[in-house]
Amino acid sequence: MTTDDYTLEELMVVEASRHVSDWDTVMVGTGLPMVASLFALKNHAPNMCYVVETGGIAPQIVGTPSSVTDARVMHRAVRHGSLLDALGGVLQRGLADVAFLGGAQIDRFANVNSTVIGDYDSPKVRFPGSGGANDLASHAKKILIITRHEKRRFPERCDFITSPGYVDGPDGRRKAGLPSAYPEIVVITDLVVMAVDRATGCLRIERLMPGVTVEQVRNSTGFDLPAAAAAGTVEPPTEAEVRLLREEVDPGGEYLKAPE
Amino acid sequence: MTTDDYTLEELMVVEASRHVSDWDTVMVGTGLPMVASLFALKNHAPNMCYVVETGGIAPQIVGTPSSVTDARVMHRAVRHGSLLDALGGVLQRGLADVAFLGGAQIDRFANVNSTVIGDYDSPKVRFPGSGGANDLASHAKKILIITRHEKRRFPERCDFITSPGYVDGPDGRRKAGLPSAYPEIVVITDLVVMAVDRATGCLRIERLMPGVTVEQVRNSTGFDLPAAAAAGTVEPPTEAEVRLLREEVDPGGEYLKAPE
Amino acid sequence: MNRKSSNKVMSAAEAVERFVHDGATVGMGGQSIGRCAMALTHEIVRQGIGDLTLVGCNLSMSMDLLVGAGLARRTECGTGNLERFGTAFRWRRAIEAGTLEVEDYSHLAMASRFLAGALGLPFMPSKSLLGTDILHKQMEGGSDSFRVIDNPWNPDEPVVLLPACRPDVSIVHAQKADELGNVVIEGFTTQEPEMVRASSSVIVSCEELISSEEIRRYPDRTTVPYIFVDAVVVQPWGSYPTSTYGCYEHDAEHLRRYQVCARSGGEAYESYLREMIHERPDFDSHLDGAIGEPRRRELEESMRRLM
Amino acid sequence: MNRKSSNKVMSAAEAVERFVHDGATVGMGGQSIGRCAMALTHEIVRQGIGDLTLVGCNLSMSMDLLVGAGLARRTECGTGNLERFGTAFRWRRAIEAGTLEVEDYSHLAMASRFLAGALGLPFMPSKSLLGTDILHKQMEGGSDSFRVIDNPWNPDEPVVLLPACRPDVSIVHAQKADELGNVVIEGFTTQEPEMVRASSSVIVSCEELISSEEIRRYPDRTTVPYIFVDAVVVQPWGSYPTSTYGCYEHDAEHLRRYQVCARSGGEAYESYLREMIHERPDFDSHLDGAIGEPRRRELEESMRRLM
Repeated sequence: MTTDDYTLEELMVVEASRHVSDWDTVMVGTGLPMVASLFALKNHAPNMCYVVETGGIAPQIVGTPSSVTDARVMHRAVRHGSLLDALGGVLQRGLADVAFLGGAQIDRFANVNSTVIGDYDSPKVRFPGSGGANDLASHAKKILIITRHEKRRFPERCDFITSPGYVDGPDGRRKAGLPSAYPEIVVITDLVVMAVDRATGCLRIERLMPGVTVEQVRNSTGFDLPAAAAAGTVEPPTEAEVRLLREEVDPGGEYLKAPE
Repeated sequence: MTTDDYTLEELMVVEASRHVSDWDTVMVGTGLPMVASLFALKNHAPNMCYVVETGGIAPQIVGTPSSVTDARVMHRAVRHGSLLDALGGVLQRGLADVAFLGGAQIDRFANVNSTVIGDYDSPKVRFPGSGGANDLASHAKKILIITRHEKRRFPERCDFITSPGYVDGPDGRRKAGLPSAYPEIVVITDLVVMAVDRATGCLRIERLMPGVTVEQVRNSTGFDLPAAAAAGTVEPPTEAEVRLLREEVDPGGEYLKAPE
Repeated sequence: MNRKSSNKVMSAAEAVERFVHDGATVGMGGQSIGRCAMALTHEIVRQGIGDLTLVGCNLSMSMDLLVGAGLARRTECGTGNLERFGTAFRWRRAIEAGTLEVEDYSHLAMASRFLAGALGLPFMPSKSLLGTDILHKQMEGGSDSFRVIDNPWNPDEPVVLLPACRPDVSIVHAQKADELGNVVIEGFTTQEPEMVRASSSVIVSCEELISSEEIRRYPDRTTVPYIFVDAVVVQPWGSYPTSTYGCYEHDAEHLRRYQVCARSGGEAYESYLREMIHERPDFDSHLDGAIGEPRRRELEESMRRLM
Repeated sequence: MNRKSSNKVMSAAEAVERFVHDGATVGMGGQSIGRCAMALTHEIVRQGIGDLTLVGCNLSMSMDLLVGAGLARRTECGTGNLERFGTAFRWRRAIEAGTLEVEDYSHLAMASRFLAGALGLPFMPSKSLLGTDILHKQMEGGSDSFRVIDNPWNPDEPVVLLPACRPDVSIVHAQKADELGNVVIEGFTTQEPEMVRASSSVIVSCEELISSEEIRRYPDRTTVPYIFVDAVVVQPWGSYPTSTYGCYEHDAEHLRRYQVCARSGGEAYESYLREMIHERPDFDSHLDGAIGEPRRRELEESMRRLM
């Protein structure tokens, strides 16, 4: 299998799924995170438990949901509940193993901005805001972020911290009072897989996407980005994995474009 | 109709029911309070809404329940819920118009003891404790207490304040931080109907049971008990009321003994 | 308040006129593209009730309409968007133009504020928001809505306190209700169980009026008992173009059409308001204009396949 | 913890051995004479697991048995009684004799503590307990479990803070569960929804094992999803002599018999423990001794008439 046989987006999704283990309780919205977790469920984590912000527990998701209120994310759940049940009773309660996040900016401490570009009180661009993202980042044991790698998305400091990464250093979360004080935070982009180094509280390169150099990544990043000593290359998906992804996880190609 | 045609207990129950109005939301346990509120429902408050501590809303109570967990207090409720729903979501939320209370001691400020006689740390007699009583006394707009009149039950100060009356004076509840700062509190005994005087925060005689004198009441009370200027006599029940009580409210005589 | 009534069924026009007032804080039911109280929102727009503070977790198309119609002064929420259908554009533009006050929260933080209101508590603790600008920039900016205290049992641990949110009125669309005001919400319930209980008045529109007999037969299914509800508006398709779980799917075509108008603003948006709301005497008339019978059957069928 | 298992069905003996340990804080399901986890309680007595802290809102016969058997060190609750059947006498005597630590709360205060635990919060505010000796005498007596602060948004208003209650294990009896551990409680639910979610481990006994297919068909009816549950014990009549809503009424005769023994204490009580628990290998054997088939049919019939 050559790199032509899968898209970068597919690789990102498969790589993300590798951070989800069997029996994990996973809080997920829609979009690529849902594709990645659905892939994990069908590939190697059959007992994974979805928890949807709107309250559904362990649904058997069908089709390609376009919202957390979509009946597709509630299908055959073991329980329907409320937002408080999911975000309070599962997430803040400390039972979420993995949460997926998105955002407009991610800084060196893996803090995330999904609120505003420019000044908060007179914004240049206003985004939708936290939603459940702040809660996910505050309470999950592992936080996964899938995003495109552009320099403006990786500034030294977010214009506005919507969701906490390591705040301002290795002990930043504990000092801020966050119950999940030292979570694993992994950022998967089209160039690289980064994770927070517990010793510094900062992101560093863990693995490069095939064919990408450390230089390339650094040129596209707005902060100093160290590399782990053993930084290797992201393993490409197997043929079977690509087939599973295309034929069973996103058969309509709603989220993942097939390679041209 | 003469006084021989109804028992004192029946009179107490009918008098208590007079403090329940149509459309009131009433928090009630079992025993005489339930008889009184059932009588109100059938006599003059057809739209009264029962809320049972265990979560039942507006049940159509059947038979003579022996517990708040009895299926008889849940019969045809519009909703089953939890203790938190009832005591938090209705009562502490401020929606209970009337609550019935019992207790071993009631003092001049209408504070109630249902915890202990003697010292709390080395008790002479230990009682079951607050249950929901403290919550009812803290949050209801009107508090009704039905009890036998014995001197030891009406001390100057309760050995232990389980449920707040006016605490220590006219402004005692507000100063303590209680949301229901100036509730109506009415105590109905076999001798007298007392209520808290808002000017003093203390109980005073409102109406005497037929044939009872102020002197008799005072001799059976452990604290100075003033009388309202217009203190009259409790209205006896009508023949129809007694019939309703005996034939429809407590037909088995489970709670109310028929006159000998 | 209309809680002492054994028949709370009334028209949307009457319910909104009686219970939604200029300057009110309005709790918004539904989320994203699901079960938003669209019929009730249209009626507020039609009656031009303004100066509103809109509160909820995710505020979506119903909020965006009120902002776009110039009726909102302020929002307090976790997000303003329609998920895959995009940002709430009138809201976004109003914030960027500085014509709308906003206070930002997370979804859990807003749900916690409603929980405090529902339980009669002055505030609720939270372990969200810590270490963020949601907390710090808003506090520095003068917001009085956040406090950070030390956990009294673990003195070095900061805890956020959030004040109760108690809407003057909440508007909610549900699958079923009876004439007393007992409400059955099926599927997801968002922040509604807490928000409704925290509100001074509550208007519920429903797909179907059921008997109180049915309510009493299945008391475990009642989401909100009648003692919290003031008005029941029977309005099939009352959340259109958002979905109602079990009844019909969202209408992606109409949502996209709205988003195009909301994104452009100006005359495109004004004509949407005019054609869809102001020129329509009621929501049924709006539906007749916006969606034909064949499409309704399609959206119903599409939902049925997901059950 | 046994949450990563697709079949959690096991015997009461195995469940109690695995999840209840000496010194544990045990959350007690049920209330008064309804749905107390009697089968699981018997098993704790049989295994002699001691030094327990028992927590709940109303603690009833199940608590009284553990106190009477000398297995409890402390209780934290709102009441210790069986309502019309009287005080929990072994509990009362132990307090009067000074052999049991107690911390008193109101029912709402305990429910609030479980809510804090269920939501991952360190404490919960409360407007109960103010102006009382539950608060003041216990604080003067050295209890660290109460704080009174000023409402930050209304400085002259005192508010109580109560620390979260997080049982090491909760024991609960329910009508239905599946083998994954999804639980359906019908009728009243006491403090159980919050208490169970706050607990590190949870053992559920049930009248009936249902399929996960049925759970997924009616997701609105699931009280507790499986992610909070460690063990499922299938035990019909598992709350006897207390009732299970929809299944059977409480057995007034047996409750009175227990109360007579509990009131006298001494040999009368010891022989109750011996005959009803220690000499019985399991709860089915206890049932066979305590209640015959005709009486069971009577109590079932009596419940059926109330549905």
